[in-house]
Amino acid sequence: MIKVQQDNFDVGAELADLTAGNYGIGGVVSFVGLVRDLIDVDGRDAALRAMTLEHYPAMTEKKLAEIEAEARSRWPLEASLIIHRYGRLEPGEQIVFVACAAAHRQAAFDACNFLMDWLKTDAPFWKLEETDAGEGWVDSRESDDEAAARWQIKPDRAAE
Amino acid sequence: MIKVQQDNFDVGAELADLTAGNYGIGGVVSFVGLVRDLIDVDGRDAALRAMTLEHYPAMTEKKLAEIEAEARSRWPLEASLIIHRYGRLEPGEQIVFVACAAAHRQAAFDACNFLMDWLKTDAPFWKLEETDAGEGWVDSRESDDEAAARWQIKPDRAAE
Amino acid sequence: MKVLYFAWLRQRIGVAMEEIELPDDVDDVGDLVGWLTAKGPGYAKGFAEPQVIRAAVNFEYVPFDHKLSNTDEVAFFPPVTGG
Amino acid sequence: MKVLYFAWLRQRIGVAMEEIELPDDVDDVGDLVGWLTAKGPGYAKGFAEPQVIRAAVNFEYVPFDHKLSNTDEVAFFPPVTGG
Repeated sequence: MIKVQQDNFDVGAELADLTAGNYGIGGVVSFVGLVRDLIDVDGRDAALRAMTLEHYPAMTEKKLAEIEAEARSRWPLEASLIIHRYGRLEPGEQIVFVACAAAHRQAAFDACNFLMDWLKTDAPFWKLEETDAGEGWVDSRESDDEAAARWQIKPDRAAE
Repeated sequence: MIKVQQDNFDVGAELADLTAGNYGIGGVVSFVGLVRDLIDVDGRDAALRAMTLEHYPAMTEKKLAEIEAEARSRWPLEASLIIHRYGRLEPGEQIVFVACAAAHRQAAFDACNFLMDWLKTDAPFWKLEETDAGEGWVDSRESDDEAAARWQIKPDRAAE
Repeated sequence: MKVLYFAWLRQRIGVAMEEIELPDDVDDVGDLVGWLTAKGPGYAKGFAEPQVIRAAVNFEYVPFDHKLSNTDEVAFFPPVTGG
Repeated sequence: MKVLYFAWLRQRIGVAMEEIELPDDVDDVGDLVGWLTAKGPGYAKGFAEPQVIRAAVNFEYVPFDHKLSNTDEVAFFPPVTGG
């Protein structure tokens, strides 16, 4: 399931919903991404006031659903969930939630790790950071591209 | 932090406690282990009525703390938590919870995966399964030994 | 066609979305980037380094040699940074 | 010394914990396994395949050649299956 929303989410309630009534689930791996208060600005630590997530609404849900479907084609998942927020978020706030439930734990670990890696490189979101020194857009990180490449075959980028 | 308890736990509350006030945390990976309702008995599926977890109280907390310390020596974690229940549990009930918080996501993923693997092979718990056909102790799985061996160097087993 | 811009590309161009009639000499995404670059100083600044710009047509990432039609929805943006 | 048994080993032996005076001819864990095996039919059944039995002394896993002292807490059990 995919949720793209401005509002916060309740991790405990989401996990309970995800597994409710499915006794074939032996393990659930989840990731919560949070806004940190220190960021790197030109090699120096700067205090983050807030971060604003912009996205491409018509494309976001489509891409997230494709990424989720890819994970479900690769691992035998009993249930999965991606929640991604947009809008203005302050340090400590939740940004993203990914959960994968499977009969056995390693499938859940790998699928969740995969979803986060692909989400970082394929979901159309952009982060604007706000510090005392002003605003700046987050640069994409090579390490994220490398993390995504671990899983090989990225159909969407194949043509680039 | 380590908790060995008979009572259930609230994943949402535990995660909130784990990250409260620490704005250096960028990602939290957690694992919840649940009791499944179907088990393998001599190659056939059998309906599980309940599972009873026995443990070695004086050793359990010590081993879990050692495993947690090992993870924290390997990855730069901001916070970590292991909860393991004992006693009688029915299908759908929560057995174990492991959470790792770090500035960056991959450390949290790897540390959580490592903790589960080592916990499976090093924490002194034994599962007794109860089906319509009777009771039976769960056999240790070679796949768990192999999963734990991925992380190399198991000080406790080095002498075996 | 509908053309959308995101993040700093949107800020430099000063527009989030616009309707454009596909010009006759624009066949693919790369042609459109060239055509837009000549449209004004904000566009020129936004597309100054076209190699860092990503494109999507009808909600799919595409390379710059992707052919365009007048009914497409085209989006331009820097590499994504969500998650 | 205190000796503890867990899981099916406890069930076969019929005892969870017992106090034993370290016998003179028992130097290490392997010796103790041999000594216990001769203690009765439940023990013989429990230790019938000693290679599947794990030992802990003072809450640390140890190999069967680990030396024992009379103040140790020794535990025997099958391979663990928690998590």
